[in-house]
Amino acid sequence: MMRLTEDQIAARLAADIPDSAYVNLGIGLPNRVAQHVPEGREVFYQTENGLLGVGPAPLPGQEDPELIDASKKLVTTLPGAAFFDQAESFAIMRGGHLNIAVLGAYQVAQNGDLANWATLDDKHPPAVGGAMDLVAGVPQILVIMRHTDRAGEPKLLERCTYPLTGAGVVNRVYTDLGVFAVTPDGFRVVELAAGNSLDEVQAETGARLLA
Amino acid sequence: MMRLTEDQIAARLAADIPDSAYVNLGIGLPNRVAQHVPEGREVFYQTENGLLGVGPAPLPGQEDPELIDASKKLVTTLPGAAFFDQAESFAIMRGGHLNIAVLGAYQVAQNGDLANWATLDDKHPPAVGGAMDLVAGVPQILVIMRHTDRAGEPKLLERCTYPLTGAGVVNRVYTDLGVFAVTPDGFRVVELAAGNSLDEVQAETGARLLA
Amino acid sequence: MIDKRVPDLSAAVAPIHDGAAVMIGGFGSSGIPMGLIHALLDRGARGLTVISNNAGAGEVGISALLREGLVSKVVCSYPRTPGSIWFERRYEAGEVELEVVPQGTLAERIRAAGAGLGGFLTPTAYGTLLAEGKETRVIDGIGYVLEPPLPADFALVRGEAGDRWGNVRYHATARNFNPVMAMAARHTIAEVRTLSDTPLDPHSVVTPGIFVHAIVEHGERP
Amino acid sequence: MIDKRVPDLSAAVAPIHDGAAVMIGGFGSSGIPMGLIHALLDRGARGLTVISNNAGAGEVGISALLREGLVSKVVCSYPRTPGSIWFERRYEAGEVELEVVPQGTLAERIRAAGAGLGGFLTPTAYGTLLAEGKETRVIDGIGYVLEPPLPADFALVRGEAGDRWGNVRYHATARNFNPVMAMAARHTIAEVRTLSDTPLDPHSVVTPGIFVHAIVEHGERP
Repeated sequence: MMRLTEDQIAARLAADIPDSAYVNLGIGLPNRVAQHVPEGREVFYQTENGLLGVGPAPLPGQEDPELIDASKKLVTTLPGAAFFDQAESFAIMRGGHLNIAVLGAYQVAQNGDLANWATLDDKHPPAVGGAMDLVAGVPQILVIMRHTDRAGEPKLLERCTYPLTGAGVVNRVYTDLGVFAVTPDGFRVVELAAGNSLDEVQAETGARLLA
Repeated sequence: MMRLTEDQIAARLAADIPDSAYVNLGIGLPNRVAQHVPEGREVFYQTENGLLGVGPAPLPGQEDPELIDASKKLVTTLPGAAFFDQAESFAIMRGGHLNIAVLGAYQVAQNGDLANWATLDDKHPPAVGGAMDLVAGVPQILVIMRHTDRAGEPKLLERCTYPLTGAGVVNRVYTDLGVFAVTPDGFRVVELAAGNSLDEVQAETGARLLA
Repeated sequence: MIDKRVPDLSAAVAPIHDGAAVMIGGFGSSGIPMGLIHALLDRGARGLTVISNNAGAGEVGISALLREGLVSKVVCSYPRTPGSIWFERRYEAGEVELEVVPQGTLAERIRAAGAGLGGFLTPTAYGTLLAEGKETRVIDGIGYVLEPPLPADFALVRGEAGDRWGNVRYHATARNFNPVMAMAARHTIAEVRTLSDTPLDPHSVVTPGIFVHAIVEHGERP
Repeated sequence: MIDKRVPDLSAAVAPIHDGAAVMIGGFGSSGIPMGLIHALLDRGARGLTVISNNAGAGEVGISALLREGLVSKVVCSYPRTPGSIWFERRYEAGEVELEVVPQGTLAERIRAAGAGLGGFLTPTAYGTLLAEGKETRVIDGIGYVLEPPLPADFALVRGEAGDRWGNVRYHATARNFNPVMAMAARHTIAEVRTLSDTPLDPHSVVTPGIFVHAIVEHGERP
């Protein structure tokens, strides 16, 4: 199988973020999308801890320990940025003001259900953060993830087995094997990573892929 | 009958406002209380249009047209003042953060019911403003008003006949004839304006006064 | 590029259609987007629902919209400001509908719409005429009224300074209803005293640009 | 005279009693009232309910309170920050109770307590495990969960600058939960980097002093 690297998946997703969009990027791989948005587009990233207009990492010597993103990484502000408190930050998310949220996932179901906050593992405490607020309020939910988990099990499924973050919320899934849209009929293949056939990708998917 | 002037009633009420209190003053006569607070007390007035720390009227030439109180009068700020928006202003009122609200009234009943926003006059549109929020959230509601209306009818009553602003909310009433506390048994006389007997004041009151 | 600037007041109000629900910021004479209101007056959209704290005064602003017969409904807390002559005239003639909402409930309903909430329980107005017909409940001995969110098609707000990203800060008590209204409309139009080419200090921003869809400079204070 | 200043951190936390519900501001490493938390650690109040976004990390702050066994319950949105070693240890041993609340619902429940509201309807968590056992309703096709206010006995917040009236302003993303928590506690204690003899600019104030009951200077940043 030909598999995209994480940066290639991020770059593929970034290509779909239009100029002037307001975007929330989840922790981890979603966060890497910002580095790949094509030149010439002004995209405004929100971080739920209270900043709209997140800029790149600071230059050495210019770090501000109180200027961080949701991953707790040091960031900067873009021109036109604004700070606000937590209640207002989630008003922005829940109130439908953002255009796009990019999230990681444990599982995505063909009806758009998303599971990305809790496994059935009793040993670890559940941790939800802002994911449920994002899926409740942001009109475009894009998922970025590996096509299968570490054990090789499919993450695109007919039905999620982990607890849901939100029901019927995902619009598109970007993986190392392609781009998949959630439609009323199920997962539709938008494109496959070069070099793979539909049958090969179908074999690693837990739901029927529509061409 | 000996009747206090409006400024005398305001001064009497002002004497009961302790140092360091946070106070909201209603439009009209209540607003005049600020001019009578004894020297040496630092009292912080909130105006519901978005300021805590309302100062006196500006000196000529120092007016700021965008610095007004709820009466729409030009004001100043005291040292330590803060501006905020309308939602936060009412969070302060409704959330129990103020100590005292001073309101005018059409009628007060012996169970603490307050009527100060609408009459039964169909010709005029009802106008409620922030009165219902204040009585819902401020622990001490002090009413300042004339003891009787323009027609000489009593305003302290067994039961309000006008629509209520709030049920069982008034703590004390300050009038031109005295100070009256609302108790579980009804209106208790705290003091009478000098020169009047209880019987004389009772005659102008629509509920039984307790000595 | 994110650029919310529009060339003038009339371009700013051009999207406002007949029958629109329009929030208008301001309290008393401060923080009123007077330039936008008068541009709307010139445009002449009809059958408007106006959501504002007051119902205007004199011959300007909301009062002028009422005078010209453009307003079919007013949602406000206090329509009896001295000088509300045109509201009173239209109201007495039965030409305008009125919904009176307690001021804090008005602010909170507007905020709820902006924040994506489905409603809230408030103690305000419990046991009064303004709670009649509404769902109520008692929790720990305190009575509450369930109030729905109040959204709008448009919001007209007035700030002290703004930038091309739509960020707005306010002066003194001119802030009032403007920040919550900016959150709650499908299309928010901000009039600012100075519209700057350089961005506002991100600490000073009260209305983040994400809430603002068009911004225009109007130097005159109301 | 209004003067909320207290002489030092230990005087500031002296009122915090065993069994208290304590809100603690901060997100990640920014805006955490580390001076107050460590003073509370020294004081040693037990059986605390800690309300915060995270459950601490490393050997400092909330994590140290957990290590010393002072915390019986944590209400938070994300207890799995890397390095939450003491929370994980206490949780696995069944020594601490956990209530997980979606982050926006946490902020809004805290705000509702501060604003005197009896609860609100939010679409967040509708149809999920976190809505189980809660009242829900569908309005215009959208499902909502009824969430109650979340008050506390104490709030510990961290600001950039403050004055004797208790006014606080914040730096950058250190604002986070601090302003809503300041509203929601019976007794709010603010730690600020600089406590000034002169009042803050009233436009710059984010937490008005009315929400703050004690304020103390602690120059070190966490």
